[in-house]
Amino acid sequence: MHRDLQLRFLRTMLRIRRVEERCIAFAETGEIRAHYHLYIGQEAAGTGASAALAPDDYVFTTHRNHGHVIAKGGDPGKVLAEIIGRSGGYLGGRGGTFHVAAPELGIPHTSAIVGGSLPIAAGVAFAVRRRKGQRATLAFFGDGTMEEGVFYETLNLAQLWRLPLVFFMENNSVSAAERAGRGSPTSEHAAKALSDVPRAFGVETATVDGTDVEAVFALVRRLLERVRSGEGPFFVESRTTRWPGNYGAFPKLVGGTTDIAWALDAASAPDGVRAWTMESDPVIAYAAKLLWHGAIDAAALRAIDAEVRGEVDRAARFALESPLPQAEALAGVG
Amino acid sequence: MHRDLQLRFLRTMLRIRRVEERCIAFAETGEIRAHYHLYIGQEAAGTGASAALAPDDYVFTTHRNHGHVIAKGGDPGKVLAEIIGRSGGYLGGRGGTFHVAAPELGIPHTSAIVGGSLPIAAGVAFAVRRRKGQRATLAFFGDGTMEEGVFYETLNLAQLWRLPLVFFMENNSVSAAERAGRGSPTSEHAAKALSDVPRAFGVETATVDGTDVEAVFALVRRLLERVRSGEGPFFVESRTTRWPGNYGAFPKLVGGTTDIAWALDAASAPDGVRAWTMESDPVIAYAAKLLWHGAIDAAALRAIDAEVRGEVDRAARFALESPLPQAEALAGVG
Amino acid sequence: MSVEVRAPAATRTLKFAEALAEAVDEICAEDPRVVLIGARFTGHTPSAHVMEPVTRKHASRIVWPPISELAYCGVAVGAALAGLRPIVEMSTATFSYEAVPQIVNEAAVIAAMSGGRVRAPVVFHMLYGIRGGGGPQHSGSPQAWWWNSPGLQVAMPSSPADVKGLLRWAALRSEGPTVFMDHQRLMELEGPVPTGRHEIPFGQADVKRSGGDVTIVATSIQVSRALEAANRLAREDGIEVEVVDPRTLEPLDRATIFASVRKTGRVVVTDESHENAGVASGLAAIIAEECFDALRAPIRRVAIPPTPVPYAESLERALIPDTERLVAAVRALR
Amino acid sequence: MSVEVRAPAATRTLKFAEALAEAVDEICAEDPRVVLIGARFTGHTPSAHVMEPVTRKHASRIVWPPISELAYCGVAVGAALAGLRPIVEMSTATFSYEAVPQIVNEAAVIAAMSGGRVRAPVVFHMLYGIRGGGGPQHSGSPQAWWWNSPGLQVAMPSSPADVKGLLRWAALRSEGPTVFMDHQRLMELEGPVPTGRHEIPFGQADVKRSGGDVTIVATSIQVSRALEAANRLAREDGIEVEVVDPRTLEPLDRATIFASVRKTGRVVVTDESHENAGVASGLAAIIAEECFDALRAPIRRVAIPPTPVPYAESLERALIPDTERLVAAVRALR
Ligand SMILES: Cc1ncc(C[n+]2csc(CCOP(=O)(O)OP(=O)(O)O)c2C)c(N)n1
Ligand SMILES: Cc1ncc(C[n+]2csc(CCOP(=O)(O)OP(=O)(O)O)c2C)c(N)n1
Ligand SMILES: [Mg+2]
Ligand SMILES: [Mg+2]
Repeated sequence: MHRDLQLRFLRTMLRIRRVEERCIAFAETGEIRAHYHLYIGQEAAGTGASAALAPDDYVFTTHRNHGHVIAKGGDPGKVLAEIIGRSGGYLGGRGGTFHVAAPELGIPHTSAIVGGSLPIAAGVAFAVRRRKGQRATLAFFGDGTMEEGVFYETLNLAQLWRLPLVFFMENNSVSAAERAGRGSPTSEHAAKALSDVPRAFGVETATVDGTDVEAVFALVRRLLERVRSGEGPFFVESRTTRWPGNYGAFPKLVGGTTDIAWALDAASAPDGVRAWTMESDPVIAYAAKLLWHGAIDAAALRAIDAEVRGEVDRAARFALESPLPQAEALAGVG
Repeated sequence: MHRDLQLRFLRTMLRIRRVEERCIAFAETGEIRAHYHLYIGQEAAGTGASAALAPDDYVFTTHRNHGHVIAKGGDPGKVLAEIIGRSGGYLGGRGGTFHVAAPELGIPHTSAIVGGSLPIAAGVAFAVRRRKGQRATLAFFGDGTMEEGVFYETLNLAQLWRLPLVFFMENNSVSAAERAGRGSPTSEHAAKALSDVPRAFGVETATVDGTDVEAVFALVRRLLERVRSGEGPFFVESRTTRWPGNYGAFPKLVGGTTDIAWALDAASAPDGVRAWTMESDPVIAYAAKLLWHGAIDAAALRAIDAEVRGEVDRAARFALESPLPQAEALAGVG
Repeated sequence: MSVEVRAPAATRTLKFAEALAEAVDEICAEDPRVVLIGARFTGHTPSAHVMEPVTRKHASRIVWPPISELAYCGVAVGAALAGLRPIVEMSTATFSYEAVPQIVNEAAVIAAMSGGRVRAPVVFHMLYGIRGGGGPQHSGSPQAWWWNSPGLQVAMPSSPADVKGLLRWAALRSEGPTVFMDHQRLMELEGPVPTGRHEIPFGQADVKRSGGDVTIVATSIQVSRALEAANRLAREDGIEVEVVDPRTLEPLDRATIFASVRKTGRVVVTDESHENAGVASGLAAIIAEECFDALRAPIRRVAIPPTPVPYAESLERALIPDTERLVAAVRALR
Repeated sequence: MSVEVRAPAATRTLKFAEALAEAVDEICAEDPRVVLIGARFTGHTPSAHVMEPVTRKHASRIVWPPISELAYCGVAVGAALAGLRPIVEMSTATFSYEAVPQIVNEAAVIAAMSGGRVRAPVVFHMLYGIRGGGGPQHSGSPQAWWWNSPGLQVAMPSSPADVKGLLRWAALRSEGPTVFMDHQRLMELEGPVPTGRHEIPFGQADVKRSGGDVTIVATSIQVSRALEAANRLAREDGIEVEVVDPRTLEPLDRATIFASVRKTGRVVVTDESHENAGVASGLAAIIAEECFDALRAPIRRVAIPPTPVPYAESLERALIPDTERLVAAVRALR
């Protein structure tokens, strides 16, 4: 893999991590008023998949959208401003953390209803196909979405109509040991392996370790070629392991902010996140890999991290300084 | 198979056929005011499955319910009275053709919404299981129901909770040649074989020729034993071939009423239904089989048919003479 | 049944169903972005067949979806986001219940969330009301829910000219999502329809009959019933009724309604949804708030009493807000 | 926030959430037929934890369903048909949109269809309203839809005593299905709760404050806001406001409302659903119809303006029907 791309992956994943950590700070200071969802632990999936997309391809996401928007090129300042409900946000603060979208980046609308985005994504793909366009659509969604009927309705319809759509399911509750497998670890779905289900609909499926950014990128790039040539929808199961801070409705920074030095020695991570950092952290793992392969050295890594932290500091400042939206923002959209 | 049971099967199937034919007459005279659905061609499925049930087992059905209610022991007079909206109907004329139910026979409520009955059936099974009861629940539904998300939600939930429920799917659009197979002949479902889908959820499935009453009976009896012993839900695909009169929203008596003599020579059936009678009519086929095996002779067959016709004549008269429900029937149920 | 409409220069007499079919034909012909998801606009009514030439002519513009209301409504939303102008034909309005999440919680909120940058110009067409023998599950009138859901436009045409003019406007000009509700029993209604590209922008009420004594604000089929009542009241009681048809509930032309109420001081509001928090209640509340000083009698509502709609004709009759009940309501005002 | 309720002999002061939890605890203890499908009655509110001892104690009475609202509501209906008394806890009310077909078109019609022979005593509990940062998809107030759907009872308690008394009655005594709506922001409200098995039969409004000048008919959280407004108006304007709380919309205690209106002649109706065809409109329409002669001023509605609820606090504030708006509405009546 080309080094530029590798560094881009690393930077994007770090950017997501730092933005998400900032959200926890914003929740602590009351800037985020209600519960919210973070992408920590899934950065490689969103980053790898989005890197394979063309700039004008469509992306759909969920309540857990921050990372997807940033991976698609979203400006961290506008993302954070949206998350805290400011007029400088992508939607002027009307959508908030559950709904970050960026129409100008091919993310026209984000639903926070489980399964809500899926048929809309299929509709966009349907429009593209009718016009014989080349734009692909990729829909991120969680394993829980496979408990909702709309998933099956959409899958069936997408397969019947051979829509140019990647169903990118993020199974974020897989243990580290099982991540390379395909079994279903949930107590809420009866399937032994979730990807058996789309296959029963005739949809081709692939399972990927969602903490491996290069693997995700390679898989999605290959599928997108086939999608663009009309081979119909595909289903991807991206398997990640839940970050300990993500249990419960209000994320907690259990081990403090990520210290990039953990890439040199993951065992130095604090108690609450040590095992997860060693086995399941896609950012630390990738930084470690690039170090190991000599793509970067420790100093370069620190420099990149410092750069990203600076960028996200500026983004947070932008968000905080962005004015509250005023009632006029509600006008004329009835 | 015991001859009494065989004659019971024949009688029940004939009873359904004659009631359904009467519906067409009722539609022609305006007694049925809107569109409606007939069970002609599927009599063996409902009859065989219901015969395997205990009297207090639960049955759920759909818009195409007339045959299921009769098979469960429904009185043809009360069924016909309900179909034409009379106070003597099972629901006093409040439900009508889409909703024939018979609480006293274990059919508490019939939904005419595609998939509407399924979770309710699961709920009944859930209650039975919680109370460690022995009553089984069998839910009839059409292949079209597998296009609705609620089917998947219910299937998943039933399998997770190991509910004592038989999903009895009637695929009524299979060609005669394919009836013994398992392929999916619909243009509305992407699965190559519909039963692949429940299997992906870990639910055991079986496919049966739904025009073969003894096969259906044997299969369901076996599954019910397993259901009662807590082995969880099962999925049956019963495959039948559409009766030519059932195309379009308003059934037509394309070949006139069934002449029981066709059992002696199916080729003597009139043009519109000849091929179907020869290859796919469960009633004629079963009469012919009983004749062939010597379980009955032609005279006995004619006598049974005459008896059933008399019974259904009386039922129709009962229905027609039953008074229109009066506004009091609406009171006190808010 | 026939309704007098003040006719512009050139008109022809068409049935409601014919005007509807003509609108669909023209819409498809004029805007290549239009796609039809389902196309049974005329349902199972006696005039159903008038759609046949239209669906043949524009077959390439129609997709026939599986029985997956939730997904295909979402597909329409997505297609609209990507630049198509989809019209979803849902058939019986109660089937739209399956799609409430996509209609109310996606289509309706998109423009507001993005400050109008993202728009979903989609039409959800449905056949509502007591059609005769529909029973409790196929006679639904959900118009009040849509009106209660901000972000949706709601059209309820009452005449052949209006259905054509409003549907053309919704499909070709509207920037937002529209729920378009036709009463099943309007299809046979005849009336003059302007030749040419007749369009009616939303938000323009129409005074269907002038009169100085009493105002009836009536939607959809209630306009025909109100006009019949008006004729009878003029003949039998010498009461001159003004019939005001809002044509769209959202946007609502308050000025025209208020002008009539201020003139007559006596109001009956009528709509074929259920009484409690129904459309008649919504209209009555606005009038009670804004025209209080002009009122000389209580605002009477004529709507469906709060009882699920039964099947038997004798019971249905007790619920329909018919001419008789309108006459009685007007008489009670004096 | 604290509300004065005329207290019977023995009471304790409890938070709304505590009274709710106590009710659930008692209900489970007293009736073995009760089963809970989901049990997060207190949502993500600050008092969420008060349910913990209850869910631990009654763990065997709780099933945690998959994210399948449509199916699990149907399961509850079926379980009720089979003799259980299920309470479904749906969390955020907008999730109930997925289950509209089962709530409105199954649960609600069963008793009417069978003339009351078959009953589905199920409680659908949900947390509605502008909770703060819920954004357009998690701030929904669908109460008007339920009220518009005959066959459903609708409860909207406003105080700790009422939530306990009404929930007990719904769960233990009701014969029909109930939608039970708690406002997310009520959970912290404190008030006296009678000791013992406090129950409030449906259909009994409560005068929460007496006054002779103006009536505010207020539901749920609007009662607190109305009481605050009343105190301010008494202090600042010398206006004595009577606050009438219907407690249940269906059945509705018209007599108590009418008596107050006839006494004061001036009415504000308020509910936190959207204005058009919302609950405030439904109540206003009834009053306009039945109490016209007593009215001395227009009936003012204070509800959510017809705009999807935005995320930013500054925008939310513009929509909440708060004390300020109630005070202004009352002042405008004079
Ligand atoms: C229809 C609906 N039901 C319930 C919820 C509440 N909810 C929000 S996120 C979530 C879990 C989703 O799980 P999954 O799809 O695996 O996504 P993850 O949070 O794991 O990324 C639930 C139940 C919702 N938003 N929409
Ligand atoms: C939710 C819903 N959508 C659409 C319909 C209209 N409808 C009635 S029967 C039917 C076809 C059902 O097909 P299937 O389940 O195979 O049953 P069959 O009629 O073949 O017995 C449809 C679409 C409905 N009743 N409910
Ligand atoms: Mg998940
Ligand atoms: Mg079928």
